[in-house]
Order: sequence, then structure tokens, then C-alpha cells
Amino acid sequence: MDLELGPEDEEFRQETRTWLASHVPAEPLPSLETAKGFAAHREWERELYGGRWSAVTWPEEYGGRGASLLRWLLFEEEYYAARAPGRVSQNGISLLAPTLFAHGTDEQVARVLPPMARGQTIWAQAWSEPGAGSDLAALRSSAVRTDGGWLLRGHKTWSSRAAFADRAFGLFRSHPGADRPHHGLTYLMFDLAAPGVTVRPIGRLDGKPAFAELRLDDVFVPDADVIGEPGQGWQVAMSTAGNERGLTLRSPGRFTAAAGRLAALWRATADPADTALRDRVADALIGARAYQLSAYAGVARLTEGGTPGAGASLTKVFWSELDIALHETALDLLGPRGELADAAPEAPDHGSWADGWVFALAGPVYAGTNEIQRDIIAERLLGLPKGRR
Amino acid sequence: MDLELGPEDEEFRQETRTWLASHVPAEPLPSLETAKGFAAHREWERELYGGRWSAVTWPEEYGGRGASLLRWLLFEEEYYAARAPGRVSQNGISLLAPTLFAHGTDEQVARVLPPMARGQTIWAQAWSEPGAGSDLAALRSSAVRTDGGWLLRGHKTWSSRAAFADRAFGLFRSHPGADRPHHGLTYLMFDLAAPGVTVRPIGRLDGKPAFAELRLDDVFVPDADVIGEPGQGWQVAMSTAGNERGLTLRSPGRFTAAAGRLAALWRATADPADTALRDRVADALIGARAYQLSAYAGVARLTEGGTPGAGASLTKVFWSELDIALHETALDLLGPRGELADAAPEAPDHGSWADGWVFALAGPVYAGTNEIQRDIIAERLLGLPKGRR
Amino acid sequence: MRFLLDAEQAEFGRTLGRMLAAADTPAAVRAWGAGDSGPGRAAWRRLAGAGVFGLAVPEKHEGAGLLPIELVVSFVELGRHAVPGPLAETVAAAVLLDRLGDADGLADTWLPAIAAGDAMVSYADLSRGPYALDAATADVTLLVDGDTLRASGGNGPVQPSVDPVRRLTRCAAGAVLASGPAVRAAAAQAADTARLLTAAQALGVGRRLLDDTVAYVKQRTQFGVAIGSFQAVKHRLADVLLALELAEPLVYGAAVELAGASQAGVAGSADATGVGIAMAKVAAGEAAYTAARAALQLHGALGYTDELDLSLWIRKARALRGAWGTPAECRARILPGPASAGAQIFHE
Amino acid sequence: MRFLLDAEQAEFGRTLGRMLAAADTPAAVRAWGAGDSGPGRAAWRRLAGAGVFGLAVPEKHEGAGLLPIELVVSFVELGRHAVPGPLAETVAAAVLLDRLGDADGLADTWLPAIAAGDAMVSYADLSRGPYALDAATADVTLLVDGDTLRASGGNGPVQPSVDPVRRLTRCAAGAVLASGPAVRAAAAQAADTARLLTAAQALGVGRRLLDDTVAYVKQRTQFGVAIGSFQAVKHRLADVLLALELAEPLVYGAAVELAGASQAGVAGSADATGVGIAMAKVAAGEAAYTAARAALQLHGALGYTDELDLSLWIRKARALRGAWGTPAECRARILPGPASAGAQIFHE
Repeated sequence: MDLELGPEDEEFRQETRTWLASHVPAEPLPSLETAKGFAAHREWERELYGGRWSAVTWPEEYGGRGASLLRWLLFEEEYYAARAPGRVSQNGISLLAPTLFAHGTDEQVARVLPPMARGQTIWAQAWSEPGAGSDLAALRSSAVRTDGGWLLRGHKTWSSRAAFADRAFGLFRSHPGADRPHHGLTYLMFDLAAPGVTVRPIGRLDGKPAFAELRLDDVFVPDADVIGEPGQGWQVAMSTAGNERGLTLRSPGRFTAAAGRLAALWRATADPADTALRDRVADALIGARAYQLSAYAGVARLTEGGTPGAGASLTKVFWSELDIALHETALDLLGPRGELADAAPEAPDHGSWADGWVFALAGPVYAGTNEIQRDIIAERLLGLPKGRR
Repeated sequence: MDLELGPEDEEFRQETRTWLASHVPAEPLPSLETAKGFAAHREWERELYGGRWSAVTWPEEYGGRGASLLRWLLFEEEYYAARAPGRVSQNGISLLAPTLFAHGTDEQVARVLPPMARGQTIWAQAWSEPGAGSDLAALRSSAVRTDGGWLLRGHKTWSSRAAFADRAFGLFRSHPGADRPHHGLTYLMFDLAAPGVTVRPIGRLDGKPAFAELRLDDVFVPDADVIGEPGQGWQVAMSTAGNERGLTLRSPGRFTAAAGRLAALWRATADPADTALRDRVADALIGARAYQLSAYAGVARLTEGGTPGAGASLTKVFWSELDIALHETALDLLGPRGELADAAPEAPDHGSWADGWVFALAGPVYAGTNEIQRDIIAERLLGLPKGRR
Repeated sequence: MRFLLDAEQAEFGRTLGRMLAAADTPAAVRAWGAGDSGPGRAAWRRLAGAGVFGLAVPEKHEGAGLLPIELVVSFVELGRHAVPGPLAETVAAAVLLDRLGDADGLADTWLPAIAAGDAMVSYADLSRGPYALDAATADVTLLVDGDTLRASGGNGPVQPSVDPVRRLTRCAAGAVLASGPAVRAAAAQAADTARLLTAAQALGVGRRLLDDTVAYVKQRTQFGVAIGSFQAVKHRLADVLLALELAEPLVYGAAVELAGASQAGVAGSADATGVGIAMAKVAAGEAAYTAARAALQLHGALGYTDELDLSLWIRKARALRGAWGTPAECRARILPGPASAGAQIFHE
Repeated sequence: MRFLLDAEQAEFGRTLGRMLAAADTPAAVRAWGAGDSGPGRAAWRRLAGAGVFGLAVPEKHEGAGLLPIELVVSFVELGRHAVPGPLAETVAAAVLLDRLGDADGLADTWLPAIAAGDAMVSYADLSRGPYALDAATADVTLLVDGDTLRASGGNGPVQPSVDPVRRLTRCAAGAVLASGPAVRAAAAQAADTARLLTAAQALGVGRRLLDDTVAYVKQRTQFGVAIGSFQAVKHRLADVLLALELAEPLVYGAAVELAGASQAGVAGSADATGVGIAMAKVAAGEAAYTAARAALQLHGALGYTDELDLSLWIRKARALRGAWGTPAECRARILPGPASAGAQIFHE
């Protein structure tokens, strides 16, 4: 049991740090939830790709470095510590790509991944529907068989990034007569510019169009864009859901960086006598370090053949609540300037605390609400009996 | 809307204060959960009775003063501010007596209340059974009809005060064929020294026998000791349960006094720079004041014909959690001496903080667990649908 | 003692509530945030017509006298309906001007206009922070800096708050209107009043968030049942109700104390009144924020959208928590420090 | 990097766990609390036989060398089985004596005896509080006061802790055994070690409380179903698991750091190691107390009784939370103050 990096891992970390030091923009990019910011972030993805940093764990042939999970953790630590831009390709890289590696055809992998790595195709997710949030088995949007493919009809919502993205992936009901509600679904990729797609951006709490509503009116999807077997979408999606809740959605590096910045803010602005705030800053540091060490242990287990399983639910609850507490602490530290929205000219740190707080508030909702996650923890990790909830 | 005491209420408060100032023992009595302390507290009840303070709201003929609920609140504030002893007659006065006033015969009221007021008869409660805690409808101890009365059989537990008390009251299944589980119960009073009663004291967390297990083996109870109609015990008990959860179980005066003592402890011992502790002390003051004002409002509503209803559930959850937070804060303030049990020679303030912490820990469990209370709040006050829990 | 609203006070609150419910305040809020104060001004005038601003103005200046309880009743409704504008600030300015007296004609000029709803006043105490609320929209902006009262000498760019209807502005120092220790003393009373009314607004915000969330969880179904039947949902909302129910008596209790102190003109009780107000602000501010977090979580993604009017209250709850006294500042007011005697709140 | 226990370390923990499960430690705890240390001593000797105390003693003194990871593995099991006695104190004393060196023969006398399980050492750092744990039972009591190390000169009356198995005593100052700055430095290292092992014990206590409570709520029925099927019960236990799962890597991480610092003999890394240990102590102490509160609540009145063995762990969780560093002290170690540079834990 140790915490020492081997020489090659250390070299990888140094290479990451050096590259980022000379490439991360001096001024933060505009918010990626705006048209201008989206474009700037897409440009940044291209630059990352140029250094082969956009998807370090992928095989080299698709633009990656074949990096181990440990190195991915190190990359993320360095990335966020360097205050590099948010990842507009996140949905594709952390949700769709693992699904394609697991269930996609060789042709799909070869066709979809390289433009994703280059930031050329930005992906949105299309899971939720107005009547199906936590209860994904209640999906009603349909995929109807047609010549050489499927016609999508229905209504998706809360589609992250869809206001500006190029393509989307999601689940559709293809076999309405199936015996159970989560049977008979198909996992599909489709073009957001295709005929029949209407994208209506939806503003998040601070008004930025972080997601969109999709109306689908006989949108044609060729067979080549079905992932896995038609009707088996639920099983295909579950592997993605596992990833979503696990490490790859919000790496420890995000939180070690944020906690470090919070500590710096405290050192710079706090009244040393204010132990109430000190305790909250200390708790953010403790939480970030706990998640970091927990991820090191998790990576070691995965490397030796373990699976994340319901442990991903623990992680998701933990980081989402840490993120809110950390940002609330920052806003309280900032005093009167803590009330300013990120768009305010005088917002501290380019508005990153205000923006981070709004972003954090969604954490307990998306990727499976924390209520559902706690049910999963209790039932799968503690073995408590399933209730009606 | 005002907070001014009228001259007569003010006079009552002053009379209370004056009497207590000259009668409250200079040294705290030994813990009432010990044999010696129980006797001392019984003696104190007699002294209270001597001044007509043992049950101020009762009519004068039973030893009370016919005091209004507002005066009772004032009495309680003064009582605990004066650091007067805990009330060993609490079960009788706040649980049994209201039931008797509502459902008892004249004979019962005349026979039972005066010795209760004098501290001559100390009452224990006998609700719970090993299989029936939150779910009182699952009671199995029985009352079987016999000549001139009933024979009690079964097993009661968590009977507060029963280790040293004289008599007990509780619910027994008298009509086993009733259509619903909470029908067919009878509310009875019985003697803890009667033939067939076996009392086994049970130690609470700090070892003191705060409650007991009762084995009942054909214990005879005369008809005169049935309260209300046989078979109607549930309805009779529910009025008592309402009282138990409401004001009378733990008056605001307990918490205003405890919060005041906590503030004094903080002023005496705390590091002024320690805002973390200051905030917790301030929150105890805020909580106690909120409960006090809420009780003033509640008393005004009751006086004008309102009912406590499910509001009593709000109160119960609030004070039980306030009590724990308040005592945890005190223990943290005390530093290394905060670890000492109340029996330790060097325990601060005669061990009252340690004893109070142990006492407080039971608060969320007794008189209806806080889980059940939150269900009641949600269903009855917010109108949320009943679930399976 | 009768610690309950009189029938008249309760009816006043209900009347205001009905009036505001009919006034489409969400549309006024959105317009205000976008820089169009027209609909907000209209609501403001209706409130003045109902007598709200007169509650902050003495009779000799054409008001109803300073009536803290009725003001609190009003501000709970203003919060419940998310009325935009420098509401607590205008009342605080009235308190300040009244206390300063008429020497400079300030009170004669502004108090009747405030009572009539013709003067929307932005007011900032610069010891508390550099920003004035809605200064760009107000008819006048008053700035206190230590013992000097000035008019604004010009507004900087709008600095939007996390609650976008709160348009904060840094103001340049303008003409001196008054100075001396009386300004400092009057500003302290103005700040206490603003703090209490902000607490009342927060209480109304929290009530609205709870009501709307309860209604939502009764009708939203997942897994075949209303989500309001899940115990986790029930307990979370029970905790919100608990926080609001215990904050409410603190808010009204502080109003009663302030009313007593105002009538008696007693400076000696200012400390105790200030403590009561600080308690009310902590409890109401935290209760409203707790309600906002629960509302957001239980509405799911819907609660996170700007489109749903719920967001107006979620954002306001956060802003009001800090306005006119953060929880930390208020707790420091309750317990100023072991060395100081401070106010003994209960027998120690 | 491989941040996982080796197969050998994991097996060591399992072996200790099996041994202690068979040893009826609850009976030993109750005897110990009543003043009979016989069964506790027997458990102590079995632990020494399994090599536990040797993990704190260098090879030249007949130990296995200071092995913090293996010590943590052991102390998690000691907590899980509620083993009584001055466990962390004996290890801390070994660290202290080892660091002081052999000049006075102290290390030669006591270290081999500690490794063999023949010496139960009470140890108190009087800057932290006046009480020594189980001094009346220990074979020797060492007291550090600033830069002076003394033997106890006699024990005062036992001051029972909220955890009655912890028999605290005030000790009179006895013979001076060593003095000078080396004592202060060694005492700081001893305190860090004691703090880490107390965190490990707390983690074991929390695990046990969770396991026992999960088992209980699966079989206890109310309203016709197992109470473990209620969502409120599930979520409360999920939160306990979460707290424990995130405390665990902090505890092992600090052990790894301490092992590195010990091997390197690097004083320079002491600060970072101390911060890691403080983090572990906050997290494990609070997790165990959270587990205790949940265990008590979900067992209902049963959980509140002294009779049920559960009480042994509930009471211990409270005491360990404060022992060798309260949460507040530990947080102050993590962030000593803005003026001081302190240790930068992450890139700032």
C-alpha cells in the first residue's frame, strides 16, 4: 500500500503540467453555456487534441494516449489545478465513448470517436422526457422501424449541451409490446440538425441555456447509428449510467482544484478569528482529499479486476454535496461581493464562484437524483429490503 | 399582538420566582434515576405541593391553582431558570392527569389526583412492548375479564420511572376479536406492587435505571381503575399522546433555561475568537427563543379555541433536536472535561451537561419517534399522500 | 399577552396577498430584471394605495406612523409574491429620515412622497458593502458612510445579483445631506428595520416555495405514484415546514419588540430589539434557503430552470439570506463576545 | 502507486478480527469498566502474541519496527471489537521512548516489554488536558508537560468518561525521566501517532455500529414490515456508510504518509503528515459519531439501554471523537491561519 508515483507516471504528470502551463488561456473563456463560449470551448478542444490531451485514456489510434485510469486521475488533477477550461466534449467523452467501446461496432468506433476527440462533433445527451426523469423506464419517445433505419418521434428534455451541440444520443421505445417497461428500448445516435428535429434552448437557474428541449418529428436514423441490439437499449444504457455516476463524470481533480482555490481565497480574505468559516474551508479540503484518495483506491481495485458497482452511487452523492458546500462557503467568504452573479463586472474571480455555485446546485439532481442513489446504496451495498420508496 | 404580561400574570411570575428563590435546594439533588435521587425528588414534590406549585394548572380542589396555560409557561420558565429539580411526577401530571380530566370518572379524579399532586403516588407509563414501539397498534399484553375487574397478562417494556414508581398506566388488549388492531384495547391503571407484577429495572445509556421491564402475570385490576370505556383505550390514549408530544412534555422553559446556562458557560470559558462555537451557542439561543415565542402563540390559539393537532409533532421534533444540539455544544465547549460522565468527581456543573446529553439522546426516540412525527407533519399538515413509509 | 395577529392585521395580510396574486408579479419581476421597471412601478403604486408605505411614515408626514407589525405582515406578502424593488431600503430610508428630524427639510420632502408611493428610495449603508439596490431605478439614492449622509453622485454599471431582479450598483458620493453622530444612530435603527423586513420577506419567500413544492410533489408521479408519497420527500418537506414555523414567531416577536421600542422611543431597549431582529433574520434567512434547496431538488431539473417562475423565489432566497445581515453577522450581534456583557437573552 | 492493502496486511486484519470475535470482548469491556482488568489483560496478551504491539517498537528493541499501516489495520479491529485499555497511549509511549533514544535506559527497559505485551502504558500529554487514561490499571504512566517527561507520582480518583470503560485519572507529577526540546519534539510525534490510531479505532467502531444496525433493521418489524424497508431508515444508513467509506481512505492515506515520514526520518514532512492525520481524525471521528447517533435512533429504546452491547460502541464513539484531538483542534491543524503559510494541501 503506497501513494508514490512510479517514474513513468510522474513523467506523465510533469508532461501534462508543462503542456498546460504553456497552453491554458490566460483569461478564462466565456461561459460554455453561451454561444460565444461554446465556440471558444470547441476551439480549446481542438487545441487539447493537438497535444493528444482530449481523451487520454483512449487508444492512440482514436486520438488518445492509452493512459491508465491512474494517469487519467493525474491528468484531471493537473488540468483543473491549471484552471483549464471546462470540457464541452464531456458528454461524448465520458458517456457515449465508453458505451461505444463496450457495445459499438468497429465502424461506429472508427467513425464517431476521432471527430469527438477533435472537438469537431460535440455531443448532447437525450435521456429525460417530461414524464420520465428518475423513472427512465417510463420513456415514451419512440423509434419506429422504417427502411434501413428508424424514425424517431417524441419529446426529450433537459438535454445537456443540446442548445449548441451537433449530435445527440439517447433511448427510444422501439418495441412497445415488450413485457416490462424497461425492455424494448433502443439506443440511438442522431443529428441535431436533421430534418424533423426542433431544438428549444432552456435557461438554467442563471438564465444560461445549459440544456434544451428536443421535439422529434419522424427523424430518420440509419441502422448504422443504433448502438447494440435494437430493443436492448436499457442494458446498453446502464453501462453508460454506471460511468456517469462514477469517477469520470466529476473527477477528484475538479474538487482538489476547487478546494485549493477556496483555501487560497480564505488565506487572502478571511478574518483569522473566524473559525466558523475556517472549519467549513477545512471540511472542503477534507472532502476533496477523501475523494482523491478514495479514487486512488478505486482505480487500484479496478486495475485488479474489480467493478465500480453501487460504489459509484456513494461517489455521486459525495461529490455533489461537497460541491455545493464548497461553493456556499466561498460565497459566504466573499461577503457582499458573494451576491454578485457571474455576469457582474465586479464579480470576484471572473464570476467563477457564482457560476460554480449555480452549476453545483444541479449536482444532486442529474445523473440519478441523490434520493435514488441513496436507495441504491441502501439496497445494493447494505442489503436492505426494497421498499416501495 | 403583544408580548406584555398583564399585571396579574406578572404578579404570578414574581410569586413563582420569589418562592423558588427561597426553596430550590442550593445543591442539586442526586439524579432522579437512582433510588436515593428518586426519594429526594419525591420529597421535593411534596415541598412543591406545600406551596401549591406541583400542578399549577389543576383546579384548586385537587391541589392546583387553576392557572392558565400562559401562567403554566411562565411557571416553567421560572422553574427551570431557578435550576429547580427535575419533575419525578412528570408522567402522572402531564400524561395521566389530562387523560383523567378528559375521560376519568369523578371518583377517579378525586382519588388519583391529590396523592399525585403531593408526590405520594409516583406514576410510570406502560405503553411499549417488545414488539410494539412505534407501532402501538401491535400491542399484545392482555386484559382478561374477571369478577369485578380485569386480569393483566403480558410484557411491557421501556416503562419510564417504573424502577422506583408506585403505580403505572397503560393499554391492554381486552377484546382480541376486534376488527382492527387498534380497536379492542383498554386503558388501565395498576399497582406496581400488586401480586403478579415483576419489575426489572433497565439501565439507560449511562447505566442509570431510567426505565424498567414489567412482567404481568394475572395482575388484578378492579373496574374502578379502567379509564373510559373498556375497548376504547386507543381513543382515550390518543388524547394523552397528543399531550405528550405537545408543550407539556418539555416546556420551552427547559430550553430557555438550558440555553441561558449555555450562554453563561460560553461567556465564562470560550475563546472569543472561536466563532464556530459562538455560532452554535447563538443557534441554541435562537432555537430556545423560537420555541418560547411559538408556545406563546400556541397558547393564545388554544385559549381562543384552537387545538394543538399535528402542530404538536412539529414541536416534538424541534425541541428534541434542539436539546441534543445544545448539549453537544456544551460538551464541545468544555474541552477535555466534556468527556467526563456525570458521576465523575470533576464533572463540570455537577455533571449536569453530561447527564443532560444522555437524557437528550433519547428525545428523538420516545413519545413517538421523530421519523413517525415527520410522517405525521407531512401527511396531516402538508397533506402529502400516505405512503407505505 | 396575546401573541397572535389581530383580526385586522391578519385581514390586511390576506387582502394584500389577494391583490398581489392578481397583479402577475412574476411578469413584473422578469421585466424589472430586464431593465423595464414599468410593471414593478405599477405594483408599487398599488401597494402604496393599500397603505403599505404609509406604515413606515409618521402621521405628521402623512403616514400611519411607524407600525412594525403591520410592516412585517406586508413584507411577508411582498416576499410571497416576489415583488421587485428596493422595498426594505425605502422603509429604512423613511426610518432614517424620520429619526434625523426635519432640520434640513429632507423629511418634509421625502416622507410624504414615500407614504404616497411616489418615491422609490434606494438606500445603502456603505459600512455594510459598496452596493445600492436598484439605484438606477430609484427616485433617489441615499448613502450613509459612518456619520455622513449623502445623496448619490451618480450610478456605476449595474452589477446583477444571483437574484437578477436585484440590480446592484456602486454609487459615487454626492452632496452631503446631513452629518454627525445622529446620522450614525439613525442609520443603525434604519439597518435594524431593514434587517427585520428582509427577514419577513424571506419568510414569505420560504412559504411560497414550500406551497409550490407541496403542490408539485402531489401531482408529479414517478414509479407509478406521486413522489409526495416517498418518505424522503415527506421528511424533507416536513423539515422545511418546521424551519418556517419556528422562524415565524421570531419575526413577529421582533416586530412586537420594535413596535414597543419605537413607541417608547427608548434607546435603552435597542440592544435587546437588535438581538431579537438578528435572531429573526438568521432563522428566516436559513429557513427560506432550506426551502429553496428543497424546492429545487424536489422539482428535479424543472426546478433548475429559469423558465419556471419557481426560480424567482429560489434565487431570491439566496440573496435575502445575505442582505442586511449575513447569518454570521447576525449571530455576532446575538453574542458579541465573552468579554462584553452583551444582552442576556435568558437568565444565565 | 497501489493504494490498497497488500494481501498480507488484509489477512492480518482478518486474523485479528477472528481472534477478537472469539474473545468475548464485550464481557472484558464490562469487567474493565467495573474495575476488573483481568479479561482485558488477557485480550491484551493475545494481541501482543499476534504481534500488534511489536508494530510500534523498532527491531533493535525486539519489535517489528514502526509500521503505521499495520498499526492502523490493527486499530480498526480493536475499535470494531471495543478492546479496552490504553491502546493508542501505549503505542504513543513507544514512539516517544524510541524517539528520545536510549540515553537513560528508558527505551531499553520499556520497549521490549511493550512489544511483548507485558507493559500496558498510560500516557498523557498535559498540554492537551489533565487526565491520563487507565492510569490506575497501567503498569506505568508517563506524563509529558512541555519539555519534561515524568513518571506519574500517584493517581487521583477515577473520573469515569461518558464511555465508562475509559477510566480517566489525574496524576501527580513524579520523577523527571527526561527533559529538553527533544521531549517536546518526540511528544508531538507521539501525539500524531495516537491521533491516527484513535481515528482508526473510531473507524472500526463506526463499522461495527453500522453492521449491527443494518442487521437489526432487517429483522425488526413495525407496521408489518422490516423497518429497513422505510426510506428514512435506508437514507440514514446510506449516509453512515458514505461517511465511513470516505473516512477510510483518509485514515489509510495518513498511515501511508506516516510510514514514509518514519522511514525517511524526515522532519520536513511532519507538517504534511500532521495535516493528513488531522483530516483522518475529523472524518473518522465524525463518521463514528454519526454511526452512533443512527444506531441509537434506529434501535429505538433498545439502543438507549446499557444492557445491549451496542451501548459499548455508542459511548466509545463519543469519547473517541474528542480523544487526541477534537474536530475543532484538528481543523485548526489543517488551516492554522491565513497569516501563516501553513501546509498547502492542494495547488492554490
